Amino acid sequence: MKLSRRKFIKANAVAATAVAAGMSIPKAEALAKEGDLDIRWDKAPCRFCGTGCSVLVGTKNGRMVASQGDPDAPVNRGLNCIKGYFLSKIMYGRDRLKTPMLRKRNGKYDKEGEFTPVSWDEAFDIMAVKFKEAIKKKGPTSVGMFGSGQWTIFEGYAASKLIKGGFRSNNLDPNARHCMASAVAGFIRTFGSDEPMGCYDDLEYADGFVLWGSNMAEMHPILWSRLTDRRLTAPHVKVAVLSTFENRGYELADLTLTFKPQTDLYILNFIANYIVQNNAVNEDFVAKHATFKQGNTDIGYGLRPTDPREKAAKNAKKAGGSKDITFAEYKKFISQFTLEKTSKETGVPEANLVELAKMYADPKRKIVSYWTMGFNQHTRGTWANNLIYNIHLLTGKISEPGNGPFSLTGQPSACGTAREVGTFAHRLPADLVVKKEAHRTFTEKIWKLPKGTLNGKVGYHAVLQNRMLKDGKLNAYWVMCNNNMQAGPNFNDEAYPGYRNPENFIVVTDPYPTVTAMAADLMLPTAMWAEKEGAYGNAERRSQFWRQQVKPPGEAKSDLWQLVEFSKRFKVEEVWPEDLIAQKPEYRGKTLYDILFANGQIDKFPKQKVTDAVGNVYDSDEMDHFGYYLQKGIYEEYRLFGLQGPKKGHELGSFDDYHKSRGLRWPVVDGKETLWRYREGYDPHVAKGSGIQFYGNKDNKARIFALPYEPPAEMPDKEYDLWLCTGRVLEHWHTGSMTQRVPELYRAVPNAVLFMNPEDAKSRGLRRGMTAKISTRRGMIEASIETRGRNRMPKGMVFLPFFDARRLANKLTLDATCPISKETDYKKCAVKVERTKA
Amino acid sequence: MKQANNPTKPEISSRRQFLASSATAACGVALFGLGGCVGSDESGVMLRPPGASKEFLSACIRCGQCVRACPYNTLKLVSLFGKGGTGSPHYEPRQIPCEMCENLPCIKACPTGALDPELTDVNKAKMGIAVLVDQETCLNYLGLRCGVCYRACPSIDKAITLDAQHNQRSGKHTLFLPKVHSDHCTGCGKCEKSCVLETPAIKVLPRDLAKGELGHHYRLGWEEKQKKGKSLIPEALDLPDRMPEFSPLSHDEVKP
Amino acid sequence: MNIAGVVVHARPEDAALIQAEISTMPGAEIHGVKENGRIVVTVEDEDYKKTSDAVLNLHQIKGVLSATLVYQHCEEDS
Amino acid sequence: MKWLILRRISQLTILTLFLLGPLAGIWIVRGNLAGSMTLGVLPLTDPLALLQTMVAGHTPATTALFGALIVMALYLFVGGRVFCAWICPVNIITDSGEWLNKRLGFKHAGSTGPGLRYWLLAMVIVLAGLTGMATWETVNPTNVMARSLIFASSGAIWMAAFLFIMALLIKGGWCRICPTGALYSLLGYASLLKVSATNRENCDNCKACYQVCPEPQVLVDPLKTTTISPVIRSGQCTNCGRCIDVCGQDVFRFASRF
Repeated sequence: MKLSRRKFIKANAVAATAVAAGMSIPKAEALAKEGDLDIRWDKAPCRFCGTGCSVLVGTKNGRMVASQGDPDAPVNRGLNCIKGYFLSKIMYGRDRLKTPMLRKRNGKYDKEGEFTPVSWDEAFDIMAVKFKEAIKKKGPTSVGMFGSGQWTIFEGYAASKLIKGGFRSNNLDPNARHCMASAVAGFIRTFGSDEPMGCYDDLEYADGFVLWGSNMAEMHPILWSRLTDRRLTAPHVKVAVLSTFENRGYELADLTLTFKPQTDLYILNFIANYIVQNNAVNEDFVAKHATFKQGNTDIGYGLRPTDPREKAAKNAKKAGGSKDITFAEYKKFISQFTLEKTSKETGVPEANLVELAKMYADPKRKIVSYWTMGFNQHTRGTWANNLIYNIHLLTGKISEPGNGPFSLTGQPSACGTAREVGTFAHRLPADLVVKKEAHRTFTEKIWKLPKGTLNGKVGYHAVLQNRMLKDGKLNAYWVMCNNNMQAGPNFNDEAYPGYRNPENFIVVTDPYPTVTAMAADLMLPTAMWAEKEGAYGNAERRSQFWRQQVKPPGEAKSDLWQLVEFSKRFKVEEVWPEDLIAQKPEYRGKTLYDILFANGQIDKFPKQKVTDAVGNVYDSDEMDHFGYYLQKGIYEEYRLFGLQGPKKGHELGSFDDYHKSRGLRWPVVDGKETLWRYREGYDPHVAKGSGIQFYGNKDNKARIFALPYEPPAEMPDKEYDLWLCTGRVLEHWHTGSMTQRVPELYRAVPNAVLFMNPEDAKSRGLRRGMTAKISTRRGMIEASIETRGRNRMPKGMVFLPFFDARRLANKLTLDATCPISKETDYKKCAVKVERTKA
Repeated sequence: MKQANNPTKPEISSRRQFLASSATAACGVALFGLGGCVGSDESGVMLRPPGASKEFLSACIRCGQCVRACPYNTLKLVSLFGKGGTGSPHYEPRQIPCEMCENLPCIKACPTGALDPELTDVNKAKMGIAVLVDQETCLNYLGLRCGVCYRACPSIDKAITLDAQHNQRSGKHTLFLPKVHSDHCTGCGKCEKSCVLETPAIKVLPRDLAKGELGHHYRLGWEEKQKKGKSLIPEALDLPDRMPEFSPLSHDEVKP
Repeated sequence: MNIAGVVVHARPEDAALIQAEISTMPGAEIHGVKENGRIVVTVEDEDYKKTSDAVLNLHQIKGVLSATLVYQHCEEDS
Repeated sequence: MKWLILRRISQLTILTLFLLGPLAGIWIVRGNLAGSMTLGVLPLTDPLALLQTMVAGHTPATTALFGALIVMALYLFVGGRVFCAWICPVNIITDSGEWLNKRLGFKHAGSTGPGLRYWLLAMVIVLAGLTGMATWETVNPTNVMARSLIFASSGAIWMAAFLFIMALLIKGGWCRICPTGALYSLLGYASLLKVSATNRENCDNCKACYQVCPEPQVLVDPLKTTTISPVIRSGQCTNCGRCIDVCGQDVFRFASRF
């Protein structure tokens, strides 16, 4: 019996309602049963934050109609936050882009033209012309791409290969630069290897949690729910929260420290000093597993070199430099961070500082430190990361259940895609870097590229890309899977002029017409989330795969399809110099597609049916189009980096295993996951009898860094007299391009409001609810004042969420970065708030 | 027409007619008015502007000045056939909640004092009270991390708190259960407005409809003790328990 | 498309009247009635706001003790 | 026609003043005929509405009391039922109903005596006391009409239809029994500005004035009884000036009561 969809759903409604009413309506039940049978359930990781909750998605007649938390997922056990609850609605916003749109006037591309629907052929034609023109005129560094920690692993890998291996430009950077770069730089600098040693299981083992600049309660809701449960069920557990304003985490906290912006550097050093002064150093651990270094100071703020603050900085060009010192020298260095001085500089009462230091110093208390953007988005973000490792190393509280420093990631695949496959401007897959010749050579070998194809110079990072666009040095630019015009700092001065620079051609691939897409010259519609096969890697090194559940709307094609298909437009002679081609004459006349993707490696898995354990069959649009299992080929080639590469400890399981599992934590060796790295017994790479080996560094030791306090790039002054911090709210994801299109979430939090201290408001003649003019040296917006609610601001500080496309918070922010990690500091700049004249 | 043509001498019969019709009409008006009165029994479920007392309808002349004063268009006048007193002001939180203006423009605009001018602190307004009417659909009760109502509350952590409870089902998560505290809830309805369910699980109800009342004979022992700072009765004798020398019950303060 | 399933609970003696009232509501349909006064109703509409209004309206019918939303389905038409 | 046009202008101006705020954002007057605030300084209150709340047990705030006193003072000066003829929007509807009745030429289905309004006024006040609220304000056509118009409520259409049909069927329509008008008419007995049949000796008994007068009973004595003053002292006179407009003999004019 064939039923209309409406009848099906109605039958479902009747059946469910009848059960509730305690009666039987057999006809409807029969119909509903028939209908229920064709809901197909399959797993997928949540599209949002780095927690990596798993959901089950229900599709019927080619549409995602339902979702649920996966009750068997180890991370979330069937639970979701409110964003995850609405996952099945994010793909169905009314304004989905369904066809490429090119700025045209009189039937031809024109930078000042109107967006006009075009075919994929026409879109790629003009793109290819612009990319070739740029490479011909100014060389490979004139093309670039801004990618994403929300890309699938396959997409990140394909992008890395196309830009770095194909176009020979390292100007590829992900939005994770705004998010994780300081954690990356910190891990590399201290341990020689990226990503946390611990995992979420720590949540059930620790006796204490310290949150450094992380509003975990709102930003990692499901992990917060686990942390709270640990706190509730084990009364001895203590939770400390540090922040520059009172956030939702304060409610649970046993100990709170509200400090003046940037002065966390004092607190971190004070704790180390306290540990030393009170003989709480784990001497044996330190002697065996750590060495000491003095980092360069006066390293500037990652601003344009012409900025007086950069000119004044002595070591702006050698920001990451350091020299070896002894433990004694280190002790002497930190002895300046006394309790009195720290309390005075941070504004935190002495008792709170001591209590926090005691938590770390107590040898019986297992401690996990969590941090997110408060640490990473920091002009000394790398330092802050190094300094927290110092504390864990001095006490030996690391790499074991319940002990360790753990950086929480903001994006679903900041780890899996941005970091692990090497989409940063300085990286290659599996922890390799472009600067090291051995790493380039190995990569060229796996990629079957002539020697010297890869560029050894680090490319333009996120903030630099915008500056280079403005300066006309980066001319063909592709933005994928992010909304940087809304998320990037100071975009009125830097990004927008760059996008609209007549010398440049800007392509933006997105499912929705975001602020960024509207500033582009060509918008490409993309398949999102479950409209394609994909894989994400969460913050605990867990890689999770999903199958294509539904078809994308209209002409939308996945980012992967776009990257690979676009490579067909380039003959190798058009992008490579003759001496490279001469090394591999068989490449002559071939396209980048032939060389990069149809290379005998990626195209070796023939077309097959994608099925799950119960035999449901799934679409694979890319396989249909290219004629082979593209994702599998890409993944298996990428996997070679972990299995054969020069950096230890990056082994991944097989493609098919991931599809069967609910995610696996790498390194996956001998069919086993790794929960705690660097510790014997947990990590297969640690030699027997050594206990601990930080094998990312050649000497198997971690580094303890002597790093002082240095002031931020901009501080409140007479005119701009308040600190501005921008950030997120639970209900919306980053720039809101998905969550603002879910009516329920929009209703829940429709507008960004400026959180402000009531006295600050009063002294400016402002009342709660009034619209105020919020301005910095870089721009002005209007938003209404909120003096109560979820965030309580100390005097002198305001907080503004950036999800609201009508109030572009980040045009106010300064494009200062950590000079080592190049990550933007969104948490500190000077602002003034005034009454609007009305 | 007749009267107009001959206005000077109303006839006896028409005078009688006049009296009769007058009485009828008067009764009609009385009924008409009573009808309105009965209709306004529904005022029990209406949410009124801040400062409105139970006797609000005895004082409101329905001039609508509070509606005009409301900067958020929260307040509406009840329409002609609407329940709850035609022309009197009310609000529906699911449509537009009260934004709790610090300067209370609605009260200032009220000419009659139907909105009590003594109310100068909006936090003390008692327009209604939020009630979590459906725990079965509330996402927080299901263990999901929603809490939208809680974060939307202008008096967060006072009017709505989250009671953290162990999630038995998942074994490692927390249920954050929203709880409304009547002494701080003004009934502004931001929670009802923001609830992400199709039909909100939390709703604002008039206080007298929503609030239970404890028996006047009973005191809460723990509160009385806290108030006094010690037990209300002198300490009773308590002897130590006999224990073996190494008690398996003794344990470190910090779990190993 | 939006479809909601609602259990309407009425006093048994009012059930007939209430049924008549429900059947006049646009988009509402009665699928079954139990002698204890429970009525199984579906409400459908294209616009989710209207569905929820209709559910609320069920509450407003005189004699209805409760109207409980049991099933809710919402999607945009393709 | 002069006074009729002036009255229409006055009625529409008042409505426009109220509507300027919500429609054009020019807030000269806030509120409606039950109570309003002009330019933030001048409160006006409907004395009947206020009286009801007082009878119902509410002690009004000074703003409302002042408002009512100002209104009463004003009408003591220009004539109590000037409200009915020059301000109240119901007047336009009643007049249109009457006009259509005349055009169709059918007989009124009924009429009401001029005294009924006082009965109703008493009922309204008693009702407020009995019910403990301003019950009449729930249905009071005068205020409902003005409020629905000013607050753009669909009630305006229903109320207008009701009033129109009433005027079509019953002589004088709502305005002859309106308790609000009744209260103002009490003021009118003492008010300063009056219509006077000053040149009553010129009257040629054409009866045009009776035809147009909404309260023709008030004309009889001053016009015909030469032993008393020609001033129309009855509070039921609305000072509408229609008699002045229609009289070919120039009998009537506005004058002081003295």
